[in-house]
Amino acid sequence: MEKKTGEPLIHFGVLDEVLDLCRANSLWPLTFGLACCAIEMMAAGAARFDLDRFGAGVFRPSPRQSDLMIVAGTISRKMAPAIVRLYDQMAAPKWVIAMGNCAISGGPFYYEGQYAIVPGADLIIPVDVYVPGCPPRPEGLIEGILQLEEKITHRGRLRKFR
Amino acid sequence: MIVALIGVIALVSVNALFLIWMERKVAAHIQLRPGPMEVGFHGALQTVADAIKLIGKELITPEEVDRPIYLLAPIVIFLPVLVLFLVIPFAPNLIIRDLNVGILLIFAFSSLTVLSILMAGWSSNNKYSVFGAIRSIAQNIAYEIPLLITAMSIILMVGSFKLSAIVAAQDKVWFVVIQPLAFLLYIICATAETNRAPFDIPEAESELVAGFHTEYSGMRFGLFFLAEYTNMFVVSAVATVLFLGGWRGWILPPVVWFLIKVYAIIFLIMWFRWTFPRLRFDQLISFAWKVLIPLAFVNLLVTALAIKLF
Amino acid sequence: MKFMMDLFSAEGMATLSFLGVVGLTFIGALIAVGARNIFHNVLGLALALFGVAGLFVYLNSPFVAMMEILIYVGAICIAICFAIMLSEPLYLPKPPRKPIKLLGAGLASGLIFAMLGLLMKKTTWVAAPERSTDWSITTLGHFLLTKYALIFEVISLVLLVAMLGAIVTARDGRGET
Amino acid sequence: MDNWAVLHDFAYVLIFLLVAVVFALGPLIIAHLLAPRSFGPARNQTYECGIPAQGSAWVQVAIIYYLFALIFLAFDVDVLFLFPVLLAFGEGYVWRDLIEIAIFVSIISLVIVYAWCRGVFWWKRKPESR
Amino acid sequence: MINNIETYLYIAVFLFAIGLYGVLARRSLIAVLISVELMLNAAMINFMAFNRFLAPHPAVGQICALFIMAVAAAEAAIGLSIIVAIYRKMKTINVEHATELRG
Amino acid sequence: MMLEPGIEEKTFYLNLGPQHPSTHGVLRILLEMDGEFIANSEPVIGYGHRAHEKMAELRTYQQYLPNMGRVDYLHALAYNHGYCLAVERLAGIEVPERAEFIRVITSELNRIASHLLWFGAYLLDLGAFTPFLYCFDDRENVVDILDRVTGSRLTYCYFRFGGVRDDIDDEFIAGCRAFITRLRSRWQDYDDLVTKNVIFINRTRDVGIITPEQALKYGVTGPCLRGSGIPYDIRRSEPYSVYPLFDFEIPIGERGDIMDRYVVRLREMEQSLRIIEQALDKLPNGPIMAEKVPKRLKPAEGEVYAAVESGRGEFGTYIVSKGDTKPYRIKLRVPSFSNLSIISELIKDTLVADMVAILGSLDLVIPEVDR
Amino acid sequence: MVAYFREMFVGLWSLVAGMAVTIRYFVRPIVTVQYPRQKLTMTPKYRGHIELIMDPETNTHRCTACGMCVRTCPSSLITVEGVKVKKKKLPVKHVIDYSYCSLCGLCVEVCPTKALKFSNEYRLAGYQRQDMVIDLMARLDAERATVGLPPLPIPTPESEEETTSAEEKA
Ligand code: SF4
Ligand code: SF4
Ligand code: SF4
Repeated sequence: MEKKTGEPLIHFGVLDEVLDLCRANSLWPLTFGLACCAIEMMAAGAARFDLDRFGAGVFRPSPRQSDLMIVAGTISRKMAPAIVRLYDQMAAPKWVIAMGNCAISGGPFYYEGQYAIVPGADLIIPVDVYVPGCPPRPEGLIEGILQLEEKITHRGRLRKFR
Repeated sequence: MIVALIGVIALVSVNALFLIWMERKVAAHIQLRPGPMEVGFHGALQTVADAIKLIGKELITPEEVDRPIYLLAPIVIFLPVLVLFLVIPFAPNLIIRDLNVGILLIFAFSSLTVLSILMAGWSSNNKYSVFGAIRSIAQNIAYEIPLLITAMSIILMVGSFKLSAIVAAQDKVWFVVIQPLAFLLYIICATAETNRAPFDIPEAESELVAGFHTEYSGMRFGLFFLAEYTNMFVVSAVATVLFLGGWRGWILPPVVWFLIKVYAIIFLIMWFRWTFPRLRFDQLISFAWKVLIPLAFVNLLVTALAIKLF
Repeated sequence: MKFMMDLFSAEGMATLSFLGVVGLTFIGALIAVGARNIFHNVLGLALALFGVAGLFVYLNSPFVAMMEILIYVGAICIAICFAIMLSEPLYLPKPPRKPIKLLGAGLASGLIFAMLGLLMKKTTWVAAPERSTDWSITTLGHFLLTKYALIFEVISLVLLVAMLGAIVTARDGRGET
Repeated sequence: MDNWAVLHDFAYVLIFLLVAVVFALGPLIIAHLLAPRSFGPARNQTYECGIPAQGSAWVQVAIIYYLFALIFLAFDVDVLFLFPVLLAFGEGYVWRDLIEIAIFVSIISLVIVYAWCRGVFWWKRKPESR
Repeated sequence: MINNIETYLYIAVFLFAIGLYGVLARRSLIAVLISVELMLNAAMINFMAFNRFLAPHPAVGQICALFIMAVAAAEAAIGLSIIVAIYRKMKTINVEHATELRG
Repeated sequence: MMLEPGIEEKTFYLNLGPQHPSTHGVLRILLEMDGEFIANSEPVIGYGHRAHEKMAELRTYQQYLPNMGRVDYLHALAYNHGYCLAVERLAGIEVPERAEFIRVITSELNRIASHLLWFGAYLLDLGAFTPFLYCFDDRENVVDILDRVTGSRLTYCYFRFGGVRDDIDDEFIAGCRAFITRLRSRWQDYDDLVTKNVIFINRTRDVGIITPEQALKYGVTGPCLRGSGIPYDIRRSEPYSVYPLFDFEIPIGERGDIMDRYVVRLREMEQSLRIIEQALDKLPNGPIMAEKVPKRLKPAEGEVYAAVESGRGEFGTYIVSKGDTKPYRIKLRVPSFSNLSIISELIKDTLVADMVAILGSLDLVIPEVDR
Repeated sequence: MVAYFREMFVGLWSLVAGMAVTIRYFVRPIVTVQYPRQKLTMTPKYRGHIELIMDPETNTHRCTACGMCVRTCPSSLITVEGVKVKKKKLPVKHVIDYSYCSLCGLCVEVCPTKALKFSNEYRLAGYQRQDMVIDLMARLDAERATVGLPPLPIPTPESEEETTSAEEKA
């Protein structure tokens, strides 16, 4: 699935880098959960893990105001158009994290004879980072967000952790 | 004038950035977590990053909106923001224009906010927006009256609309001591006027997604955000002037005292937000009409009587 | 050059902003009657009223100007908006206008404008011989408490009656909500 | 011109208003230049929780809101009349000012009393009893 | 110019004319009401102008203006309620329809 | 009366979901609004359909196990329990007592986690953000304890036919005890913060009343039923496992409103703590797995129904076996589905805000509804 | 009237009580584990993806490429290919596609030689779906490298015919 975003009107070398840096540090996710993994996503926003430390804790209910869609859970056939629509309605630049095995590939629900799910979020929207697990631990999601930051800024881990 | 303008603009932007950071920090610590941590020292640059990101975000104009109004609404909500700072007395000589109608000016221009919320909600042609806007307005107008009346009891004691005169009248004792009920009413109304929890029905996300700005993206949404936090500053500043003796204080320079008081009230409002659940809409409205307004009137009359007697 | 200098003198600025305010008023008024969308009409009205408030400042009464904004923009316009949401079916296509009617209305109002304008031209305005210069709001309050006390109380009565009437009328339609 | 002082004060208001417009427009224009665009087919459609929007949102709202607006209108106007009176309060009157204000306030309070009795603030839940 | 009573009177007259046009031309009752508000404002400008330039005491005109505001509010309230009531009865607030349906 | 076209439609539709903060996942509710009130409503389900039941036909009994943690991921162990119970009944496997004790302890811990999550998420619906994080903080503790023994945080796959997968250790027991004291010390805070809060009381008292008749008619179970005053709890009325050995109460409400459901859940957590306490005291030694459980289970032809009390109500597993390694058909009776079915009746003529409160109070797990 | 005021006061008091709770928590230390800065230790039973156990005695795995895990896995995500070397079967390929796993543990339990265990890996994330395909033999080699051992030699079958491959992934 190729990206559905175009280029801005103008480019400035340094400015772009600053923008990317800010974008990477302020990823507001869409309040959006599909199944079990959504609980771990909630947990990741809660006190023990606190996504807000990375500036990614501002869950916005409206896709217009969010930068990041965390597809957390199984995508059913019925839900898929809604996800595509929500993705479309997000304002560029926008990113997608596929959280959990279901969102990556259908996970445990992918088998022969399965008629109800879409095996993989990347079949319907462009996914930037995959976080495997069933469900992934909140640390996994944090890791995913850090990797997304790397991808946005094109310059490795921003902060040096131990 | 230029200096004043630059000062106000700087204040507005720095204040909003600081308030949002503070809000997130306060919320986080109440909730046993650190809040923004990784962007700058203890997340100090977090809101800067947010702001710049918002500037670099696409502005979507949905098809079905009422275009001119949709585009105008965020600007209209920002219109009064700077003007409100004209009359706020930060210190005895740090007040841009000490107008005769000072406090009226604040109330008058604040009422523009209602109009722009209506514009934003209605023009979005989105059910959540329309509902959110209508509720927001019903709430704002319901709480504006007790706000005016409580402010009146202070004006009654001072006999002037000038904010500096109001501060000057508190040289012996702060009005919060004389008028605790009025202070309480004012804080409640101010919380409601700024659409903050527990009165945040208009943006109650569990019901109406994001309320009247559901369809706004990027910096347009940012302007609403900015205006909201600036309004919070303004109502707190007015509260400081009316009840907490404005810039009065010891040792520290007056400006510092003023800001300390303002941020203390803002902290109080934030504290409300992170403690209470949300009222239901009809409860909220009837609370204003049945409790706040009668109390405010009683307070006004009692004040008048007291002035007569003493 | 002189013109430019004039423009930047205090008087010039005042005139300029006066023109701006008047322009605001007229544009607002034109939107208020001309726009097809009723919602735009209300916003036009708000704009015009804003301009009128500016005029009041020029007429040396910032107090009335503030009241104008508070009452008209803050209250009446909002009430009108709510009434619109309650009654006007905005989702329907607008019916076409009748040009004849518009023309008639234009002519009539043009006529009135001309007549009044002429009338004004004929009149010479004489100021009262003795004019007080006490513009303070406190004096206004004293007047309301003494000389015009009746007006003061009557206002509240008028509004009370109006509200009662309004609530009864609006509520007692068919099938209430 | 005897009102220069007033005009000077309000020149500030006017200029602050203008600057506010510029200040608000600036970021919007920058955003227009700097932001990338997205072009999904549903991008410009009204958001409605992820499904196609049904019908216009410009529908009629409950009359209750209108009643609130009306009561507010009455109050706002009334209350504003108190403002000049309050400034004059206690300056050379014995009881007259207090009595007049009391009468005034009680008359407008009747609006609330009436509305309260008519149940404007009571949202009934059953359509039969509405 | 800004110190001349006639300027204000002309503005008032113009506003009045626009209002009148609206009253005559518009079909929607609410639009008519809006136009009436414009006319009332024209009257207010008149009062304030007389007050500013002619009247013996400046408080009088202001009180008149305030009174007009109050009356305008009352008028708006009643008018809007009637409109709403008409709408709820007849399902239209078009002036022409309303007259057609009279009786 | 002359009507212009289109005007007579007084009602309009408001759509909540599938992506909506208050529908917790992917439920969609179509509301027909009459002004501010809900005239009619229709829940639209299926957005979380994952074909859980269909899957059973393609998997062996063992292979179906991991799936049970995902039907209702909030109280996964009850589902493990229910399924294991059914298969054990079908195949006639005896479970050693220690294993049953461990099952009860872990399952009750899981129930607490589930209720805590509901508590937090519900308060989030009502607009209070902070209790949500306090609850999650407590829940993290439960999850830590369970993580120790089951190895995962949410979708446990811990029970096996004939026992449990791993034994518990002393650290687990100490953790449990510490947690019990910790949670008990929190009740006061929760009371002050939420239960006694006047706003909360106003939002929940006498709102969304489920009468006992309604509850029975719709087959509502779990805390929702008990909130209406019917003391029906599978742990009591059809005891399974070792529940009869413990002394615990079944809290019930009086009016059946949201407040009652809330209080019932809160008190149930306390009862769960009591059960865990007793179970830890009485914990016998012994094996944790039954002997002779065949690697490829092939139960004889027959059918069986086993029900357990999950955090949301009665969870039943109905298995038809044709004597194969794969079940012929598995039907899951999930509580959320019947609890959801009452929603239309409950939210009729209420405000949208009430609807959110009522919907939240039913504690639905959508993938469970859709299966 | 009394009731009106009593209600008001009780309500106000309850609000104050609530605020007292939040302010108490406000000054409490935070509970957050600041994950990338603070390392986590996973509990011994933590289930990451599966991996081959490195036998502490032989420093190699115990897998015999019997294919039990392949057959048991509900999502059939394991691929094992083995060759016969000296009557003993050895795996040449042991690959899982983690993105289908449900961490049930059936494979670990069923393995006759107890050659599998759950890893402690909890922070996987990748830019591609293929990143989730994990070669367990390579992982084992990496683990061996930490104790200074060379990669395991790839077993070569004695004869072509005896190469067997366990059931391929469905
Ligand atoms: S990946 Fe696992 S935990 Fe996540 S939604 Fe799918 S089944 Fe549930
Ligand atoms: S079951 Fe064990 S021995 Fe057999 S192939 Fe799998 S890992 Fe190797
Ligand atoms: S844990 Fe379960 S799903 Fe994962 S590989 Fe092993 S058997 Fe397959």
